[in-house]
Amino acid sequence: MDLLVQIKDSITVQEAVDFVQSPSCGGVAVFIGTVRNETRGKSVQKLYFECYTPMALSEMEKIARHIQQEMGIQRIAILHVSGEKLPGETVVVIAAAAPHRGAAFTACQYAIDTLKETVPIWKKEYFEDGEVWVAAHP
Amino acid sequence: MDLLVQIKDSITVQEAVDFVQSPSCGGVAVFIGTVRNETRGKSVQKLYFECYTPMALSEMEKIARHIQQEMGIQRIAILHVSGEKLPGETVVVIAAAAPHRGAAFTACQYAIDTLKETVPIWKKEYFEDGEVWVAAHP
Amino acid sequence: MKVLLFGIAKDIAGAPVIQVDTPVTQVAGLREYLYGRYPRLRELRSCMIAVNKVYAADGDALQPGDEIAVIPPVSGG
Amino acid sequence: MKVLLFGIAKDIAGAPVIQVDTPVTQVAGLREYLYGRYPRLRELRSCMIAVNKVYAADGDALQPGDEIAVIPPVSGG
Repeated sequence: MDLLVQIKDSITVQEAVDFVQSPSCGGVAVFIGTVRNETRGKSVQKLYFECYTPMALSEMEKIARHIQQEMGIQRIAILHVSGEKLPGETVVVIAAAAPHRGAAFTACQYAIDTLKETVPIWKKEYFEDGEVWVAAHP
Repeated sequence: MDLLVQIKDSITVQEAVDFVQSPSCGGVAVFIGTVRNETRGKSVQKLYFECYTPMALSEMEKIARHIQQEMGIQRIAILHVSGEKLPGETVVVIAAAAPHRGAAFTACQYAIDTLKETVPIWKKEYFEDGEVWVAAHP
Repeated sequence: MKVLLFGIAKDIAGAPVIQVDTPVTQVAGLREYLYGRYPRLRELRSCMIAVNKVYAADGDALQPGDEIAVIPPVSGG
Repeated sequence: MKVLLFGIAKDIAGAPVIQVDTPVTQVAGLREYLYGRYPRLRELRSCMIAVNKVYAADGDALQPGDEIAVIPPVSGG
Protein backbone atom coordinates (compact mmCIF):
# COMPACT_ATOMS: atom_id res chain seq x y z
CA MET A 1 0.00 0.00 0.00
CA ASP A 2 1.52 3.25 -1.08
CA LEU A 3 -1.45 5.53 -0.41
CA LEU A 4 -3.13 6.50 2.84
CA VAL A 5 -6.55 8.18 3.07
CA GLN A 6 -8.12 8.73 6.46
CA ILE A 7 -10.91 10.71 8.16
CA LYS A 8 -10.71 10.91 11.95
CA ASP A 9 -11.02 13.18 14.97
CA SER A 10 -7.43 14.34 15.03
CA ILE A 11 -4.57 14.25 12.51
CA THR A 12 -0.89 15.19 12.64
CA VAL A 13 1.58 16.35 10.02
CA GLN A 14 4.07 13.79 11.25
CA GLU A 15 1.90 10.73 10.55
CA ALA A 16 1.38 11.86 6.94
CA VAL A 17 5.09 12.58 6.45
CA ASP A 18 6.11 9.31 8.11
CA PHE A 19 3.83 7.41 5.74
CA VAL A 20 5.17 8.93 2.51
CA GLN A 21 8.84 9.24 3.37
CA SER A 22 11.06 6.47 2.09
CA PRO A 23 14.80 6.21 1.56
CA SER A 24 14.24 6.12 -2.21
CA CYS A 25 12.33 9.46 -2.37
CA GLY A 26 14.37 12.58 -1.90
CA GLY A 27 11.55 15.14 -1.77
CA VAL A 28 8.24 15.44 0.05
CA ALA A 29 5.74 18.26 -0.45
CA VAL A 30 3.10 18.83 2.21
CA PHE A 31 0.00 20.98 2.56
CA ILE A 32 -1.45 21.69 5.99
CA GLY A 33 -4.81 23.41 6.44
CA THR A 34 -5.70 24.86 9.82
CA VAL A 35 -8.72 26.62 11.31
CA ARG A 36 -8.41 30.38 10.86
CA ASN A 37 -9.53 32.64 13.68
CA GLU A 38 -11.48 34.88 11.35
CA THR A 39 -13.24 34.77 8.02
CA ARG A 40 -14.49 37.75 6.02
CA GLY A 41 -13.61 39.98 8.97
CA LYS A 42 -15.66 38.03 11.53
CA SER A 43 -14.13 36.19 14.47
CA VAL A 44 -14.55 32.40 14.26
CA GLN A 45 -15.27 30.56 17.56
CA LYS A 46 -15.03 27.03 16.18
CA LEU A 47 -15.68 24.88 13.12
CA TYR A 48 -17.68 21.71 12.74
CA PHE A 49 -16.87 19.21 9.95
CA GLU A 50 -19.56 16.79 8.84
CA CYS A 51 -18.45 13.97 6.55
CA TYR A 52 -20.25 11.46 4.36
CA THR A 53 -17.39 9.25 5.39
CA PRO A 54 -17.54 6.23 3.04
CA MET A 55 -18.03 8.42 -0.05
CA ALA A 56 -15.47 10.99 1.16
CA LEU A 57 -12.86 8.24 1.57
CA SER A 58 -13.72 6.92 -1.89
CA GLU A 59 -13.30 10.41 -3.45
CA MET A 60 -10.03 10.94 -1.54
CA GLU A 61 -8.78 7.62 -2.85
CA LYS A 62 -9.68 8.67 -6.42
CA ILE A 63 -7.56 11.79 -5.99
CA ALA A 64 -4.67 9.77 -4.57
CA ARG A 65 -4.78 7.17 -7.36
CA HIS A 66 -4.96 9.85 -10.07
CA ILE A 67 -1.86 11.50 -8.57
CA GLN A 68 0.03 8.23 -8.47
CA GLN A 69 -0.92 7.19 -11.98
CA GLU A 70 -0.67 10.54 -13.78
CA MET A 71 1.66 12.77 -11.79
CA GLY A 72 4.82 10.78 -11.06
CA ILE A 73 4.13 10.39 -7.34
CA GLN A 74 5.16 7.24 -5.50
CA ARG A 75 3.57 7.68 -2.08
CA ILE A 76 0.74 9.98 -0.97
CA ALA A 77 -1.25 10.58 2.22
CA ILE A 78 -4.50 12.54 2.46
CA LEU A 79 -5.86 13.02 5.99
CA HIS A 80 -8.96 15.02 7.01
CA VAL A 81 -10.64 15.59 10.35
CA SER A 82 -14.28 15.27 11.30
CA GLY A 83 -16.13 16.91 14.20
CA GLU A 84 -15.39 20.11 16.12
CA LYS A 85 -12.16 22.06 15.65
CA LEU A 86 -10.88 25.25 17.26
CA PRO A 87 -8.80 28.03 15.62
CA GLY A 88 -5.23 26.87 15.07
CA GLU A 89 -6.13 23.17 14.91
CA THR A 90 -5.16 21.12 11.87
CA VAL A 91 -8.04 20.02 9.63
CA VAL A 92 -6.33 18.61 6.54
CA VAL A 93 -2.85 17.25 5.76
CA ILE A 94 -1.69 16.14 2.34
CA ALA A 95 1.81 14.75 1.77
CA ALA A 96 3.30 13.60 -1.55
CA ALA A 97 6.71 12.05 -2.10
CA ALA A 98 8.44 11.96 -5.47
CA PRO A 99 11.92 11.64 -6.91
CA HIS A 100 11.34 15.10 -8.50
CA ARG A 101 10.22 17.87 -6.20
CA GLY A 102 8.32 19.78 -8.88
CA ALA A 103 5.98 16.80 -9.27
CA ALA A 104 5.49 16.63 -5.50
CA PHE A 105 4.42 20.29 -5.31
CA THR A 106 2.10 19.98 -8.31
CA ALA A 107 0.49 16.85 -6.88
CA CYS A 108 -0.01 18.39 -3.46
CA GLN A 109 -1.71 21.45 -4.92
CA TYR A 110 -3.87 19.32 -7.22
CA ALA A 111 -4.93 17.21 -4.22
CA ILE A 112 -6.05 20.09 -2.02
CA ASP A 113 -7.72 21.93 -4.93
CA THR A 114 -9.64 18.80 -5.95
CA LEU A 115 -10.49 17.80 -2.38
CA LYS A 116 -12.16 21.18 -1.87
CA GLU A 117 -14.27 20.62 -5.01
CA THR A 118 -15.27 16.97 -4.87
CA VAL A 119 -14.94 15.37 -1.43
CA PRO A 120 -18.28 15.30 0.48
CA ILE A 121 -17.23 17.09 3.65
CA TRP A 122 -19.08 20.13 4.98
CA LYS A 123 -17.78 22.88 7.21
CA LYS A 124 -19.97 24.91 9.56
CA GLU A 125 -18.52 28.12 10.98
CA TYR A 126 -19.62 29.27 14.43
CA PHE A 127 -19.53 33.02 15.12
CA GLU A 128 -20.51 34.95 18.23
CA ASP A 129 -23.83 35.79 16.61
CA GLY A 130 -24.69 32.64 14.70
CA GLU A 131 -23.47 29.82 12.50
CA VAL A 132 -23.31 29.12 8.77
CA TRP A 133 -22.59 26.21 6.42
CA VAL A 134 -19.67 27.47 4.34
CA ALA A 135 -20.26 28.04 0.60
CA ALA A 136 -23.78 26.60 0.66
CA HIS A 137 -25.44 29.59 -1.01
CA PRO A 138 -24.40 31.55 -4.11
CA MET B 1 10.20 37.86 14.04
CA ASP B 2 8.23 36.14 11.33
CA LEU B 3 11.08 34.27 9.68
CA LEU B 4 13.28 31.47 10.99
CA VAL B 5 16.54 30.36 9.33
CA GLN B 6 18.69 27.76 11.05
CA ILE B 7 21.58 25.38 10.36
CA LYS B 8 22.10 22.65 12.94
CA ASP B 9 22.83 18.93 13.45
CA SER B 10 19.24 17.78 13.41
CA ILE B 11 15.95 19.34 12.23
CA THR B 12 12.30 18.29 12.38
CA VAL B 13 9.28 19.05 10.21
CA GLN B 14 7.28 19.88 13.31
CA GLU B 15 9.50 22.74 14.49
CA ALA B 16 9.23 24.43 11.09
CA VAL B 17 5.45 23.96 10.96
CA ASP B 18 5.02 25.13 14.56
CA PHE B 19 6.95 28.30 13.75
CA VAL B 20 4.92 29.29 10.69
CA GLN B 21 1.46 28.20 11.79
CA SER B 22 -0.74 30.93 13.19
CA PRO B 23 -4.49 31.19 13.73
CA SER B 24 -4.65 33.89 11.03
CA CYS B 25 -3.08 31.73 8.27
CA GLY B 26 -5.22 28.96 6.87
CA GLY B 27 -2.64 27.24 4.69
CA VAL B 28 0.93 26.01 5.12
CA ALA B 29 3.05 24.49 2.35
CA VAL B 30 6.11 22.46 3.33
CA PHE B 31 9.04 20.91 1.51
CA ILE B 32 11.07 18.16 3.15
CA GLY B 33 14.31 16.86 1.67
CA THR B 34 15.73 13.58 2.87
CA VAL B 35 18.83 11.51 2.13
CA ARG B 36 18.16 9.07 -0.69
CA ASN B 37 19.61 5.58 -0.46
CA GLU B 38 20.91 5.70 -4.01
CA THR B 39 22.00 8.20 -6.62
CA ARG B 40 22.64 7.51 -10.29
CA GLY B 41 22.15 3.80 -9.58
CA LYS B 42 24.81 3.62 -6.84
CA SER B 43 24.03 2.81 -3.22
CA VAL B 44 24.68 5.74 -0.86
CA GLN B 45 26.13 4.89 2.57
CA LYS B 46 25.91 8.38 4.06
CA LEU B 47 26.13 12.07 3.24
CA TYR B 48 28.26 14.79 4.76
CA PHE B 49 27.11 18.43 4.66
CA GLU B 50 29.71 21.16 5.02
CA CYS B 51 28.40 24.70 5.54
CA TYR B 52 29.94 28.16 5.36
CA THR B 53 27.48 28.84 8.14
CA PRO B 54 27.42 32.63 8.52
CA MET B 55 27.14 33.20 4.78
CA ALA B 56 24.67 30.32 4.36
CA LEU B 57 22.41 31.82 7.02
CA SER B 58 22.69 35.20 5.31
CA GLU B 59 21.70 33.71 1.93
CA MET B 60 18.85 31.76 3.54
CA GLU B 61 17.60 34.98 5.13
CA LYS B 62 17.73 36.73 1.73
CA ILE B 63 15.49 34.01 0.30
CA ALA B 64 13.09 34.29 3.23
CA ARG B 65 12.88 38.09 3.02
CA HIS B 66 12.32 38.01 -0.74
CA ILE B 67 9.46 35.56 -0.23
CA GLN B 68 7.86 37.72 2.45
CA GLN B 69 8.22 40.94 0.50
CA GLU B 70 7.37 39.73 -3.01
CA MET B 71 5.29 36.57 -2.67
CA GLY B 72 2.50 37.28 -0.18
CA ILE B 73 3.92 35.06 2.56
CA GLN B 74 3.51 36.01 6.21
CA ARG B 75 5.70 33.46 8.01
CA ILE B 76 8.49 31.26 6.68
CA ALA B 77 11.00 28.79 8.14
CA ILE B 78 14.09 27.45 6.33
CA LEU B 79 16.06 24.79 8.22
CA HIS B 80 19.12 22.89 6.98
CA VAL B 81 21.37 20.32 8.62
CA SER B 82 25.13 20.18 8.81
CA GLY B 83 27.37 17.16 9.37
CA GLU B 84 26.79 13.47 8.67
CA LYS B 85 23.39 12.12 7.64
CA LEU B 86 22.20 8.60 6.83
CA PRO B 87 19.64 7.54 4.18
CA GLY B 88 16.12 8.49 5.27
CA GLU B 89 17.26 11.35 7.52
CA THR B 90 15.87 14.85 6.96
CA VAL B 91 18.33 17.40 5.58
CA VAL B 92 16.18 20.40 4.70
CA VAL B 93 12.73 21.64 5.75
CA ILE B 94 11.02 24.70 4.33
CA ALA B 95 7.59 25.85 5.56
CA ALA B 96 5.61 28.83 4.29
CA ALA B 97 2.26 30.08 5.61
CA ALA B 98 -0.05 32.30 3.63
CA PRO B 99 -3.71 33.25 3.51
CA HIS B 100 -3.73 31.88 -0.07
CA ARG B 101 -2.40 28.38 -0.56
CA GLY B 102 -1.21 28.97 -4.13
CA ALA B 103 1.22 31.57 -2.81
CA ALA B 104 2.46 29.17 -0.14
CA PHE B 105 3.26 26.46 -2.71
CA THR B 106 4.97 28.91 -5.06
CA ALA B 107 7.06 30.33 -2.23
CA CYS B 108 8.10 26.93 -0.97
CA GLN B 109 9.24 25.81 -4.41
CA TYR B 110 11.08 29.10 -5.00
CA ALA B 111 12.85 28.67 -1.64
CA ILE B 112 14.15 25.15 -2.29
CA ASP B 113 15.09 25.94 -5.92
CA THR B 114 17.01 29.06 -4.86
CA LEU B 115 18.60 27.41 -1.83
CA LYS B 116 20.07 24.75 -4.10
CA GLU B 117 21.58 27.45 -6.33
CA THR B 118 22.88 30.08 -3.93
CA VAL B 119 23.33 28.86 -0.36
CA PRO B 120 26.96 27.87 0.39
CA ILE B 121 26.41 24.32 1.61
CA TRP B 122 28.24 21.34 0.11
CA LYS B 123 27.19 17.72 0.05
CA LYS B 124 29.63 14.81 -0.11
CA GLU B 125 28.24 11.40 -1.02
CA TYR B 126 29.88 8.28 0.41
CA PHE B 127 29.67 5.10 -1.64
CA GLU B 128 31.08 1.65 -0.95
CA ASP B 129 33.95 2.39 -3.32
CA GLY B 130 34.65 6.05 -2.65
CA GLU B 131 33.26 9.52 -2.07
CA VAL B 132 32.44 12.54 -4.18
CA TRP B 133 31.51 16.21 -3.70
CA VAL B 134 28.15 16.50 -5.47
CA ALA B 135 27.96 18.68 -8.61
CA ALA B 136 31.52 19.97 -8.26
CA HIS B 137 32.60 19.07 -11.79
CA PRO B 138 30.85 19.69 -15.12
CA MET C 1 -36.58 4.46 -0.86
CA LYS C 2 -34.32 6.05 1.78
CA VAL C 3 -32.27 9.18 1.07
CA LEU C 4 -29.34 10.42 3.21
CA LEU C 5 -28.88 14.17 3.70
CA PHE C 6 -25.81 16.08 4.82
CA GLY C 7 -24.76 19.59 5.81
CA ILE C 8 -27.29 22.28 5.04
CA ALA C 9 -29.50 19.78 3.20
CA LYS C 10 -29.90 17.87 6.45
CA ASP C 11 -30.84 21.12 8.23
CA ILE C 12 -33.37 21.99 5.51
CA ALA C 13 -35.00 18.55 5.70
CA GLY C 14 -34.74 18.51 9.50
CA ALA C 15 -33.41 14.93 9.42
CA PRO C 16 -30.31 12.98 8.33
CA VAL C 17 -32.47 10.38 6.48
CA ILE C 18 -35.83 10.72 4.79
CA GLN C 19 -38.18 8.17 3.28
CA VAL C 20 -39.35 8.73 -0.31
CA ASP C 21 -42.72 7.02 -0.80
CA THR C 22 -43.40 8.10 -4.40
CA PRO C 23 -41.80 5.74 -6.92
CA VAL C 24 -38.82 7.46 -8.66
CA THR C 25 -36.66 5.61 -11.17
CA GLN C 26 -34.22 8.32 -12.24
CA VAL C 27 -32.01 10.88 -10.50
CA ALA C 28 -33.92 13.69 -12.29
CA GLY C 29 -37.20 12.44 -10.83
CA LEU C 30 -35.74 12.26 -7.33
CA ARG C 31 -34.39 15.79 -7.69
CA GLU C 32 -37.86 17.11 -8.68
CA TYR C 33 -39.41 15.25 -5.74
CA LEU C 34 -36.89 16.75 -3.30
CA TYR C 35 -37.31 20.28 -4.70
CA GLY C 36 -41.08 19.94 -4.32
CA ARG C 37 -40.85 18.68 -0.74
CA TYR C 38 -38.02 21.05 0.33
CA PRO C 39 -38.14 24.18 -1.87
CA ARG C 40 -35.18 25.72 -0.02
CA LEU C 41 -32.89 23.14 -1.67
CA ARG C 42 -33.33 25.20 -4.87
CA GLU C 43 -31.58 28.14 -3.18
CA LEU C 44 -28.31 26.24 -2.75
CA ARG C 45 -25.31 26.96 -4.96
CA SER C 46 -25.53 23.34 -6.12
CA CYS C 47 -27.29 20.16 -5.08
CA MET C 48 -25.76 16.92 -6.30
CA ILE C 49 -27.13 13.41 -5.89
CA ALA C 50 -24.80 10.52 -5.12
CA VAL C 51 -25.79 6.93 -5.85
CA ASN C 52 -23.80 4.20 -4.12
CA LYS C 53 -21.15 6.77 -3.08
CA VAL C 54 -20.58 8.09 -6.60
CA TYR C 55 -21.80 11.40 -8.04
CA ALA C 56 -24.77 10.70 -10.33
CA ALA C 57 -26.09 12.52 -13.41
CA ASP C 58 -29.76 13.45 -13.83
CA GLY C 59 -30.22 10.71 -16.44
CA ASP C 60 -28.90 7.90 -14.21
CA ALA C 61 -31.33 5.19 -13.13
CA LEU C 62 -32.15 4.38 -9.50
CA GLN C 63 -32.48 0.76 -8.36
CA PRO C 64 -34.09 -0.55 -5.18
CA GLY C 65 -31.40 -0.88 -2.54
CA ASP C 66 -29.22 1.91 -3.92
CA GLU C 67 -27.54 4.09 -1.30
CA ILE C 68 -28.78 7.56 -2.25
CA ALA C 69 -27.47 10.82 -0.78
CA VAL C 70 -28.09 14.55 -1.23
CA ILE C 71 -24.78 16.41 -1.53
CA PRO C 72 -25.03 20.17 -0.99
CA PRO C 73 -21.97 22.32 -1.90
CA VAL C 74 -18.92 20.71 -0.26
CA SER C 75 -16.55 22.80 1.87
CA GLY C 76 -13.86 20.51 3.28
CA GLY C 77 -10.18 21.35 3.56
CA MET D 1 45.45 38.09 3.35
CA LYS D 2 43.61 34.95 4.53
CA VAL D 3 41.25 32.99 2.31
CA LEU D 4 38.70 30.41 3.54
CA LEU D 5 38.05 27.31 1.41
CA PHE D 6 35.11 24.92 1.46
CA GLY D 7 34.01 21.63 -0.03
CA ILE D 8 36.12 20.38 -2.88
CA ALA D 9 38.13 23.63 -2.89
CA LYS D 10 39.31 22.83 0.63
CA ASP D 11 40.31 19.33 -0.53
CA ILE D 12 42.21 20.75 -3.52
CA ALA D 13 44.09 23.24 -1.33
CA GLY D 14 44.54 20.65 1.41
CA ALA D 15 43.53 23.21 4.04
CA PRO D 16 40.43 25.13 5.20
CA VAL D 17 42.36 28.43 5.27
CA ILE D 18 45.31 29.63 3.20
CA GLN D 19 47.53 32.67 3.42
CA VAL D 20 47.95 34.82 0.28
CA ASP D 21 51.25 36.67 0.45
CA THR D 22 51.15 38.39 -2.96
CA PRO D 23 49.31 41.70 -2.81
CA VAL D 24 45.92 41.41 -4.63
CA THR D 25 43.49 44.32 -4.74
CA GLN D 26 40.68 42.89 -6.86
CA VAL D 27 38.66 39.66 -6.97
CA ALA D 28 39.97 38.98 -10.51
CA GLY D 29 43.57 39.15 -9.24
CA LEU D 30 42.81 36.78 -6.38
CA ARG D 31 41.16 34.35 -8.78
CA GLU D 32 44.26 34.35 -11.05
CA TYR D 33 46.48 33.81 -8.00
CA LEU D 34 44.36 30.86 -6.83
CA TYR D 35 44.24 29.28 -10.30
CA GLY D 36 48.02 29.56 -10.49
CA ARG D 37 48.57 28.00 -7.08
CA TYR D 38 45.82 25.33 -7.42
CA PRO D 39 45.27 24.57 -11.12
CA ARG D 40 42.62 21.96 -10.30
CA LEU D 41 40.28 24.79 -9.27
CA ARG D 42 39.91 25.52 -13.00
CA GLU D 43 38.31 22.10 -13.51
CA LEU D 44 35.33 22.91 -11.28
CA ARG D 45 31.92 23.68 -12.75
CA SER D 46 32.18 27.11 -11.12
CA CYS D 47 34.37 28.85 -8.57
CA MET D 48 32.87 31.92 -6.92
CA ILE D 49 34.57 34.29 -4.51
CA ALA D 50 32.65 35.68 -1.53
CA VAL D 51 33.75 38.86 0.22
CA ASN D 52 32.34 39.50 3.68
CA LYS D 53 29.77 36.71 3.16
CA VAL D 54 28.42 38.13 -0.13
CA TYR D 55 29.09 36.80 -3.64
CA ALA D 56 31.60 39.10 -5.33
CA ALA D 57 32.17 39.99 -8.99
CA ASP D 58 35.60 39.89 -10.63
CA GLY D 59 35.79 43.71 -10.67
CA ASP D 60 35.12 44.13 -6.93
CA ALA D 61 37.93 45.56 -4.80
CA LEU D 62 39.47 43.70 -1.85
CA GLN D 63 40.28 45.58 1.36
CA PRO D 64 42.57 44.49 4.19
CA GLY D 65 40.48 42.74 6.81
CA ASP D 66 37.86 41.47 4.34
CA GLU D 67 36.55 37.95 5.02
CA ILE D 68 37.32 36.18 1.75
CA ALA D 69 36.06 32.71 0.80
CA VAL D 70 36.31 30.35 -2.17
CA ILE D 71 32.87 28.94 -3.03
CA PRO D 72 32.92 25.85 -5.27
CA PRO D 73 29.60 24.68 -6.79
CA VAL D 74 27.05 24.48 -3.96
CA SER D 75 24.97 21.33 -3.42
CA GLY D 76 22.79 21.83 -0.36
CA GLY D 77 19.17 20.76 0.00
